[in-house]
Amino acid sequence: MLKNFKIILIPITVFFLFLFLTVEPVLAQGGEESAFRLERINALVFVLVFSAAVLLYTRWAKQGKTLFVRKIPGIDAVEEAVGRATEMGKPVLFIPGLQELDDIETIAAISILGRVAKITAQYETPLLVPVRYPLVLAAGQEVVEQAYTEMGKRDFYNRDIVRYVAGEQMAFTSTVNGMMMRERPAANIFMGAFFAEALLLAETGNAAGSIQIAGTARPEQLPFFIAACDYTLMGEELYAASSYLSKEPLMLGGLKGQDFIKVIIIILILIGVILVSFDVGDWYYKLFKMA
Amino acid sequence: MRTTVPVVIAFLSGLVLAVSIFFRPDKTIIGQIEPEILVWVTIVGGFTLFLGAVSITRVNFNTVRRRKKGWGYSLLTLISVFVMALPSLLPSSWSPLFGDAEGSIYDWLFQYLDKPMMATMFGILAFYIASAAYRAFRARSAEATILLLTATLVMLWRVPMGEAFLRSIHVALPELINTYVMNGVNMAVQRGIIIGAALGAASMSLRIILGIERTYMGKG
Amino acid sequence: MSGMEIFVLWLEAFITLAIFSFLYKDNSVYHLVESVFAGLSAGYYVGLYWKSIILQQLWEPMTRADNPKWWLFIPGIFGLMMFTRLWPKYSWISRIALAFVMGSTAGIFLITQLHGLVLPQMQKTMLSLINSDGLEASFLAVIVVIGVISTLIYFYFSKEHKGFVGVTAKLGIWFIMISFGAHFGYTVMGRVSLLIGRVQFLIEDWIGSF
Amino acid sequence: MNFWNKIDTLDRRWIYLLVAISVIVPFILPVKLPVYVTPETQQLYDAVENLPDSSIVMLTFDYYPSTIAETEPMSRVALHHLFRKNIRIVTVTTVPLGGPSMAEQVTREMAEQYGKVYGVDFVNLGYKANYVAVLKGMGSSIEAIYPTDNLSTPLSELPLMNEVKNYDDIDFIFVVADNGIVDYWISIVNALYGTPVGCGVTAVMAPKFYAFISAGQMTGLLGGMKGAAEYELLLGQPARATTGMDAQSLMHLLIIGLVLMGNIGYFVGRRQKGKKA
Repeated sequence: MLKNFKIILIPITVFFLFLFLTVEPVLAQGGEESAFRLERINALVFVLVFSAAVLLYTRWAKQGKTLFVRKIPGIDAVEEAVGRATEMGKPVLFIPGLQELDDIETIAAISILGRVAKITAQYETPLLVPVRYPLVLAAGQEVVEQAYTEMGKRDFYNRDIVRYVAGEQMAFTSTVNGMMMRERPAANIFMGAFFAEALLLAETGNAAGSIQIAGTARPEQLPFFIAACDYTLMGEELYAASSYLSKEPLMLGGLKGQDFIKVIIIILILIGVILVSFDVGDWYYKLFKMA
Repeated sequence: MRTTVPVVIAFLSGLVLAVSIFFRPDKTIIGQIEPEILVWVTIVGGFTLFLGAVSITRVNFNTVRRRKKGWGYSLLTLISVFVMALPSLLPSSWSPLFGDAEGSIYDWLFQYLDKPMMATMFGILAFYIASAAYRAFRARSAEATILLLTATLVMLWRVPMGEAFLRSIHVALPELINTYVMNGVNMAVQRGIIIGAALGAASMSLRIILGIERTYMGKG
Repeated sequence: MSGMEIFVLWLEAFITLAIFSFLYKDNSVYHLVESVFAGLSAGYYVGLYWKSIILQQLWEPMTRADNPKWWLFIPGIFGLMMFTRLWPKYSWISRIALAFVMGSTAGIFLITQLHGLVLPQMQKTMLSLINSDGLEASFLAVIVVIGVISTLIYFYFSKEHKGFVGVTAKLGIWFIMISFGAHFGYTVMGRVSLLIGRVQFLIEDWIGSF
Repeated sequence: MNFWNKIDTLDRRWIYLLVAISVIVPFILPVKLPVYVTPETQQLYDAVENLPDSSIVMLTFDYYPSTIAETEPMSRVALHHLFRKNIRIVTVTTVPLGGPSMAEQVTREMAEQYGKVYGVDFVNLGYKANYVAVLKGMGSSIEAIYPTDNLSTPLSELPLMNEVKNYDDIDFIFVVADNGIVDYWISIVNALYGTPVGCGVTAVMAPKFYAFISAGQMTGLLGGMKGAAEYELLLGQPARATTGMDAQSLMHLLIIGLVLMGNIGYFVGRRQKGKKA
């Protein structure tokens, strides 16, 4: 682990050198406005505090401090669902959302896929991962192959586990719907960014009699997942899932850091409400201005 | 080597982009980097179009070659991919059927096959929304009851007879639903979920930049 | 109507009915349309990416006569690295390109989520409870503040939902259910009008043409 | 197994059948469910009704083909009302895909019915990119933004456009939109130039704009197919929205009915289980 920190230090140095070189000529020009966006200093402070909190908790975790995280029912259900699929001898279907890899929700989904693939590898349960974008295909193949190799089940890996199905949203949906009715997966896991197809997929899966677990950060699709799935991870829980499933203390650090910031946010909002209510909060209100 | 290089690349690209937002684009090179890198990401994604085509071809070709169940359908998919893709890659100066302008094969297939398919898939949503409501809106628990009552109330409000009915209970009832349910509770909850999810996304991002989370590059 | 128009009309009607038939049960006509749909849309994206990305964003800016963006060869190389995936032995090279995409995404989201979402959403929640606009506005402000905070507490992972946290989280889930119910009921209308559009096509345009 | 037990475990295909029936029947046998006019629709209707003869109204086609089930009926009611009152119309669109051709097609079709002449009674300006600049620019000079109309005729050759230089010559703006452009019609055009703006928007967007109505920034609002149907009622010319509205209402009532039946089935089922145990 120490080795890794050295790796990180080198680029930081390079980066700051680079930064210096680009800022310097601009400062020399002299100008009415500085090169740095001073008006965004609030965001910078916020990002730094946030990062510090996450890193601090991660460090404590590494030092062996036990970090408590409550049970999250939807995530616990993932393992159960794979177990049921194994008993029934039927596949598990995993859909990492319908966005490209340049959406953080998709990255969260890919990371959860890595954990799920380990479980299916362990039980030797067939896994099906249809994807809509080729970059997601590449990342998905990478994590699944890795998971199977790590569990010593390379023989069960085949690169068509993760397959590109169709580029267009509704073409993807119609193909996956057909897949659900024909292959009858025992469990469907939907994680990531979903749009109008959320209900189309979940309702078909329900008709096919599969156990369904969904997770998305998009509030507008959550009602439909809740109506048609057995378990739904809402918003933040999607991002928590990969840490939680990994069961590594290091990963839980991030979760604890988030919680710490959440408490701070609640306190800041309450202070704001009180100040604004008594009409003395103008300066405070402006501190949170997005520029 | 196989893990270190990707970790360093992820760290560098992440850090540069995170920092660039704090610099003015017209004054610094670093400030201009953000839009440039976004184009780069798109370009990398653009190259993968062949990987997608290879994947879909391989899966379907194997089905056809081994005469697996339903191989006819796979053959159809294969043909469709090429009928659509190939003419669009050829320059339109060769024939008006090539390229992607109006009158090309690409455009015709999109207009008359793809579009109605999409529209019909959207049409299926109305059926599913009814069956999902029927099945899920049961008063099994306090939470489920709240869900079903609000959904019913809002559905009533959205059609003429329902709205008239609500107005007959109290003239201001539709206004109240709009103010307190839609703009009050609904907005507050969306906001709470957005803040929470944003924290989750930010912490995920931080883990990737720092190489703590690297499932995708050979380390679980 | 010309022969072509009639053909197109019947084709669209066939597609519409074939897809709706899935509602009864999965069948070979649906499977046929679905297979064509999947193939066409994959082909469509090949054409789209080729033109809008490879040609327009890479090739043309890089090779144009005045002020060429020569540095675009860097993402070009990253893009080519993706092809090593076709040879398992070298596929690790593609991880470099993947790491670039993931790192960039992470860098952008780290800041934009905190700066663009959390800060303004916090700010907009700082509402005056003692409102000059009257009691109604105050009441609305109370609902919003309680709603946001109880939702946030529902997502607090560090404590079991017991005691004070438990009560607030319970309130949070009630608020969440009201919101989801409202959203569900509200969306029905838009979805139904999409179906009405299809039915209008079938009845007025297609059957109407007989 | 009695009736309520069956209801509790109903095959979903029966539900699909009911949905299909409730959407198809109104087209064959119009049920003509009562439509009630909401104050917002009435306000828009009155605003147009009270315009003096031969005023000039700007009508926008700010929507994509995907939402025409909701938005096109609004354009049609607006055109009916305006042409009927001998009001002259200038149409614009901020949507590139389909916007200009839809405006052209619908406007000409309606003009034929009322015997109106292009260039004298109505003009279609078409699409220009960068909507903020377009909306602002038309405040000083429409001709600077649109040197020609949609079919490339110079504005100077169109008699109507000789009377219209900027928003000052326009008495009312009737916006039909399916996207965020509405905010700009209010925050730029109404706020800076004071021309009254009335809107027709999709059902999903509508509630957001009640705040504009109560603040007096927006003069009347049509929400979705329902709004269009109410306007058709006021005009006394029931058309597609009224038929569509029957289907909408039936669907909502069907879902509410299904939820009710489902719950009765569920409780009856639970009670019987309780008795057996």
